[in-house]
Amino acid sequence: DPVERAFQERIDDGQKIEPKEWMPEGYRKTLIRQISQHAHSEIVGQLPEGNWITRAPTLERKAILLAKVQDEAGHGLYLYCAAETLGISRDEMYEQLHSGKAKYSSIFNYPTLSWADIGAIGWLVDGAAIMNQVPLQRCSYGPYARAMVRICKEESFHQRQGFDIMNVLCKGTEEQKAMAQDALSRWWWPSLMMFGPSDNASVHSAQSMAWNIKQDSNDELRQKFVDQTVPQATFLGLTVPDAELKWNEEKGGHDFGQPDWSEFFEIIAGNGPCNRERLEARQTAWNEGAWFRDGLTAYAKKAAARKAAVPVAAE
Amino acid sequence: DPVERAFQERIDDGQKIEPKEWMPEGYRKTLIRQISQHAHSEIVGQLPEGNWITRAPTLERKAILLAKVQDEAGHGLYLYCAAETLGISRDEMYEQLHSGKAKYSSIFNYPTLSWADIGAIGWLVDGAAIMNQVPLQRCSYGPYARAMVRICKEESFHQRQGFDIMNVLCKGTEEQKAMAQDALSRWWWPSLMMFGPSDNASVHSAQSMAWNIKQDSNDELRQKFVDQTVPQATFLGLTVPDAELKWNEEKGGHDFGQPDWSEFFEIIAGNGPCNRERLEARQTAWNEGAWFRDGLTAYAKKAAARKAAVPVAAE
Amino acid sequence: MGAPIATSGIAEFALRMGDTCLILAHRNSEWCGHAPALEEDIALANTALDLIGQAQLWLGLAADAEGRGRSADSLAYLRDAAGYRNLLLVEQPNGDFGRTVMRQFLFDAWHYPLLVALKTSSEHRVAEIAEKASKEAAYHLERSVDLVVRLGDGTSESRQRMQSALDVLWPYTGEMFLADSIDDELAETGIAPAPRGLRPAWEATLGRALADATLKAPETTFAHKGSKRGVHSEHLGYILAEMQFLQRAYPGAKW
Amino acid sequence: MGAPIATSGIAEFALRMGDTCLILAHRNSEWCGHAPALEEDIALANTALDLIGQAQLWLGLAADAEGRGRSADSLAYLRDAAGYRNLLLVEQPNGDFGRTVMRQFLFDAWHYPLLVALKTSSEHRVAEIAEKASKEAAYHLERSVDLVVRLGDGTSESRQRMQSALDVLWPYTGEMFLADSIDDELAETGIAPAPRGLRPAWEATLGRALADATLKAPETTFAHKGSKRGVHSEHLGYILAEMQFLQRAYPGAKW
Repeated sequence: DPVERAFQERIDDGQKIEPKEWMPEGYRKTLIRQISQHAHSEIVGQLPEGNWITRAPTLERKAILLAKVQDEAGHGLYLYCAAETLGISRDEMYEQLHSGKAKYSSIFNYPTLSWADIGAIGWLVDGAAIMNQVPLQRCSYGPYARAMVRICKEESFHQRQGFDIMNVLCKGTEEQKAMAQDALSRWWWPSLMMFGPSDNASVHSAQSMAWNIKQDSNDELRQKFVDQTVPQATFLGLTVPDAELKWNEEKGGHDFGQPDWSEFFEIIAGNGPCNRERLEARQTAWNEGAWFRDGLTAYAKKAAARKAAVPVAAE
Repeated sequence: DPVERAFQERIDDGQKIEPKEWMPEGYRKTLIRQISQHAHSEIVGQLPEGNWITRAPTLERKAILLAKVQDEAGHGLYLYCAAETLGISRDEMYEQLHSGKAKYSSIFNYPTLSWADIGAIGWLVDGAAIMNQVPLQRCSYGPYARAMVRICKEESFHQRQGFDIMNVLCKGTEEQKAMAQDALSRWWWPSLMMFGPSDNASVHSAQSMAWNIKQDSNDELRQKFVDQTVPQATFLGLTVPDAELKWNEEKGGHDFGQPDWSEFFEIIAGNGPCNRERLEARQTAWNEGAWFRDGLTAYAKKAAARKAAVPVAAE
Repeated sequence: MGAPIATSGIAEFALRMGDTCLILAHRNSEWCGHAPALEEDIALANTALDLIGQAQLWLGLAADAEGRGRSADSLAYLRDAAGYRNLLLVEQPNGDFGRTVMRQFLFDAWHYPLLVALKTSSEHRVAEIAEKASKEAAYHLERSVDLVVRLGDGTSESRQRMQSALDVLWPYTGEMFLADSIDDELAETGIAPAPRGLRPAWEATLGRALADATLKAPETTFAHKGSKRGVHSEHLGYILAEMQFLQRAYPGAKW
Repeated sequence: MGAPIATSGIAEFALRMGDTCLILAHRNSEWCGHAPALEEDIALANTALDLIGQAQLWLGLAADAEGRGRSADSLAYLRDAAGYRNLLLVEQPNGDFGRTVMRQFLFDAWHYPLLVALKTSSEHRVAEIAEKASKEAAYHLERSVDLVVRLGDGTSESRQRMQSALDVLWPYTGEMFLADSIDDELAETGIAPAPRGLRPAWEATLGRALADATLKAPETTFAHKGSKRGVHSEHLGYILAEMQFLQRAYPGAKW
């Protein structure tokens, strides 16, 4: 197919694809799935962190956390808009989320159990997210690439804030340090899972790479994450909960153990610590907010009708 | 009317009136109003104290408070049963409570704001209640009198527990003592109001006294309460918030100021600190429990039908 | 810190302002991730953020003015309910989103003209805070008027919910215009306007907005009161138990 | 106090039992004054009282066994969530009354046979507590079976609510039958039965009751876990913030 070939050549040439342009159906569908899943993750991701806003330990930390969660809602908004340029509405995407058809990042099915978890999420989860997202700033679909530029800037800010929380805890009382270690112990493996299973196991990777909507293999990114994070843990004086972890001089990176992938697949299947609660929270927010959205819509119609009626009345 | 005269003579003679016996309509109605109002007070009274069960400061205090609130529910049950002997159903009484037609003691429209309030309620509110209720153990209506015997025994136990809470607080830290003083300051006047306005202002008193369902005047009981309570406050080292309070050697009792009766009538009219919340709590409990009660009723019918069907099937 | 502070009433005034901002921010932040539309999640978080920022400024002033070595954080995290001075209105539960919107509106319609008046306070730190906060409050008010109008004049359900919110919250508004001796002193020294003086502007805002919203203000004049003496509703204790947990459970720790 | 205690596992076992009783009592007591019928208010308070009493005994034993000078109260009031060892099941929110009844039933059906087995514990203080508690638990189980049957086989709405409660709570039941090394040690020394050994009795009780109730146990075998390591759901932190407020806010005070 020459059209398809031309499309691929533009991508190989590093050009951006824009909303009104022709694109293969598979490209469109894959992007919709990927972007909406990312948007849903931002939205659901508000919940575990939002869980500590009312309990943040200082006014300053409370403001920072609130601003962070607000940023996440903002990221959700950009991403839904980016996905909408591909011909799907936000309401359709919500419907897919609420029915369980669409996924969101499994990491948000873990609970936040102490204030240190807020630090660990910023440090590890945002850290892993950035590693996934930085290359996407150069991806082939224009609106997605541009959304990513904005998001990555904020995410790296969040990651520093998370690390700062951990750093203060690790310099604090024995109890605080234990809290930080406990958080690292619980969030380490789920963070490694964020890059997905080894690419051998992943079906869509090759095509997505050809389309330049995925640039690095899951394993490469995971290696990069481990290599970046381990020295930070050392700096904090914390222990990464992986007995197999050690520096491999030859490869210039760490050797490390594999996460429990059965846990990963269980969570994807709905059996995570908080799957039900996260989904219920979003469904409840949506369903109980129906009257609110309907009210605004009804007002907008009335207002439009009134506006339209004015000249008639004046005639 | 000779029947009515004979009825009055039996009362004057100190005899008890029992459910199946003839009684004047006014007697019946007054008793229904009085007993159901008392029952409602027990039920609504669970709320201000229930507010501190989950926050009670020790396991022992938690158990004691829980037992107390349970006793109140039990009192409500006896009293509803006593009222039912007069020909009104419990559901009718609930309906009157939920619609706002029936009243409950205004004291429960004040909030419980600290742990000391739990002490103050036991000490002052139960103290005042006992003063009202002790004579009712000898009232003319049998089921009411017998319910009162049981209730008074438990109430005086509750009052001692309340005083004990206050006593421990007053021997505690400065903050605890301030908490106790604050509670006394807030609950003193509402407690005095529990006896109702001066009898001059009360319409039903004379008839109720003749029927022996009220024995002492509101002012007599209030005097008795003040005389009993002031030395207890002195013992605790607390200050009764009444500038006019002083011992009157001549009358052998205290002179004291009048509560703000406009506040009393405001609360009766629905404008108290917690009127809306108390009533909403009861309405919500009732409405959201409809499915539960319906379920039990449906099961009972099925079970009865199954029982009835068994011999038929066996024939 | 630094500059001298005129009267002892300032500490109390700053507490009242700071606590009110803090508790309303707390209530708004409870919605985080649960609002009926993504735009509302963002807007509510924004309002909460502004209010926390204002709370930090007011409580910082209160701490300096009382001069007992406390900080904005220790005031926020280490006082029990009886020490709190926030308006009863802002501690009321969120209810449905309509009640939250209505609470914010009733507050903003008071808060904005108060801050405008405070810009000319004789106490410069009060004036400075008001200068910054009034810009934020102007935006909050604009937004809450807009929502009240649109939801009031929306569907019959949205109107009924907004009317019910107004009815329930109304008795908590009277307190905003009541003065005690501290208010009198603050008015005399030109530090803050007399509370009753704010009523005409509040009523004018309500009059316009409620008319556009097809809502009707209740006729009752009953007003809950007590917050200026630390007598709150039963809700505040639960807010503080949650908010203060870490500071209480790990005394002296740095975060 | 008094008699010597055999192994270190006892402190941990007593904590698990005590915390589970305490947190379930807390959840039940949240209903106080809000139950759908007066008789239920009384019965729930009664169950909560029994459970608080048992919590006092178990936590008292835990305090003695660990020998660190703590008391039942300091264990209850001064540990953060990660130190708590209650089953995840009992910290789940009350939901509607049906969910509360179902939670109690799923717990009682495990609790009662456990206590019966503990009556012959090799550790006499464990046996003593079990002797007393098992009588109470027998009554709790009788009552919760009765309610589950009547509500399950009641109206279509009550059945649907009970089935939904069962579905939601089911994944929290598996944890009751999982053992860690402490459980193994306790079983070996005859202090407590192996957790998996309790499953047949539990399943038999459920089989009968659910059949009578016309309810169906879910088929999933997924089990939430973590409480034995102090890894809870997000709910426990809120429970403790409320429960512990006074002890945290007024350290060292007597009540």
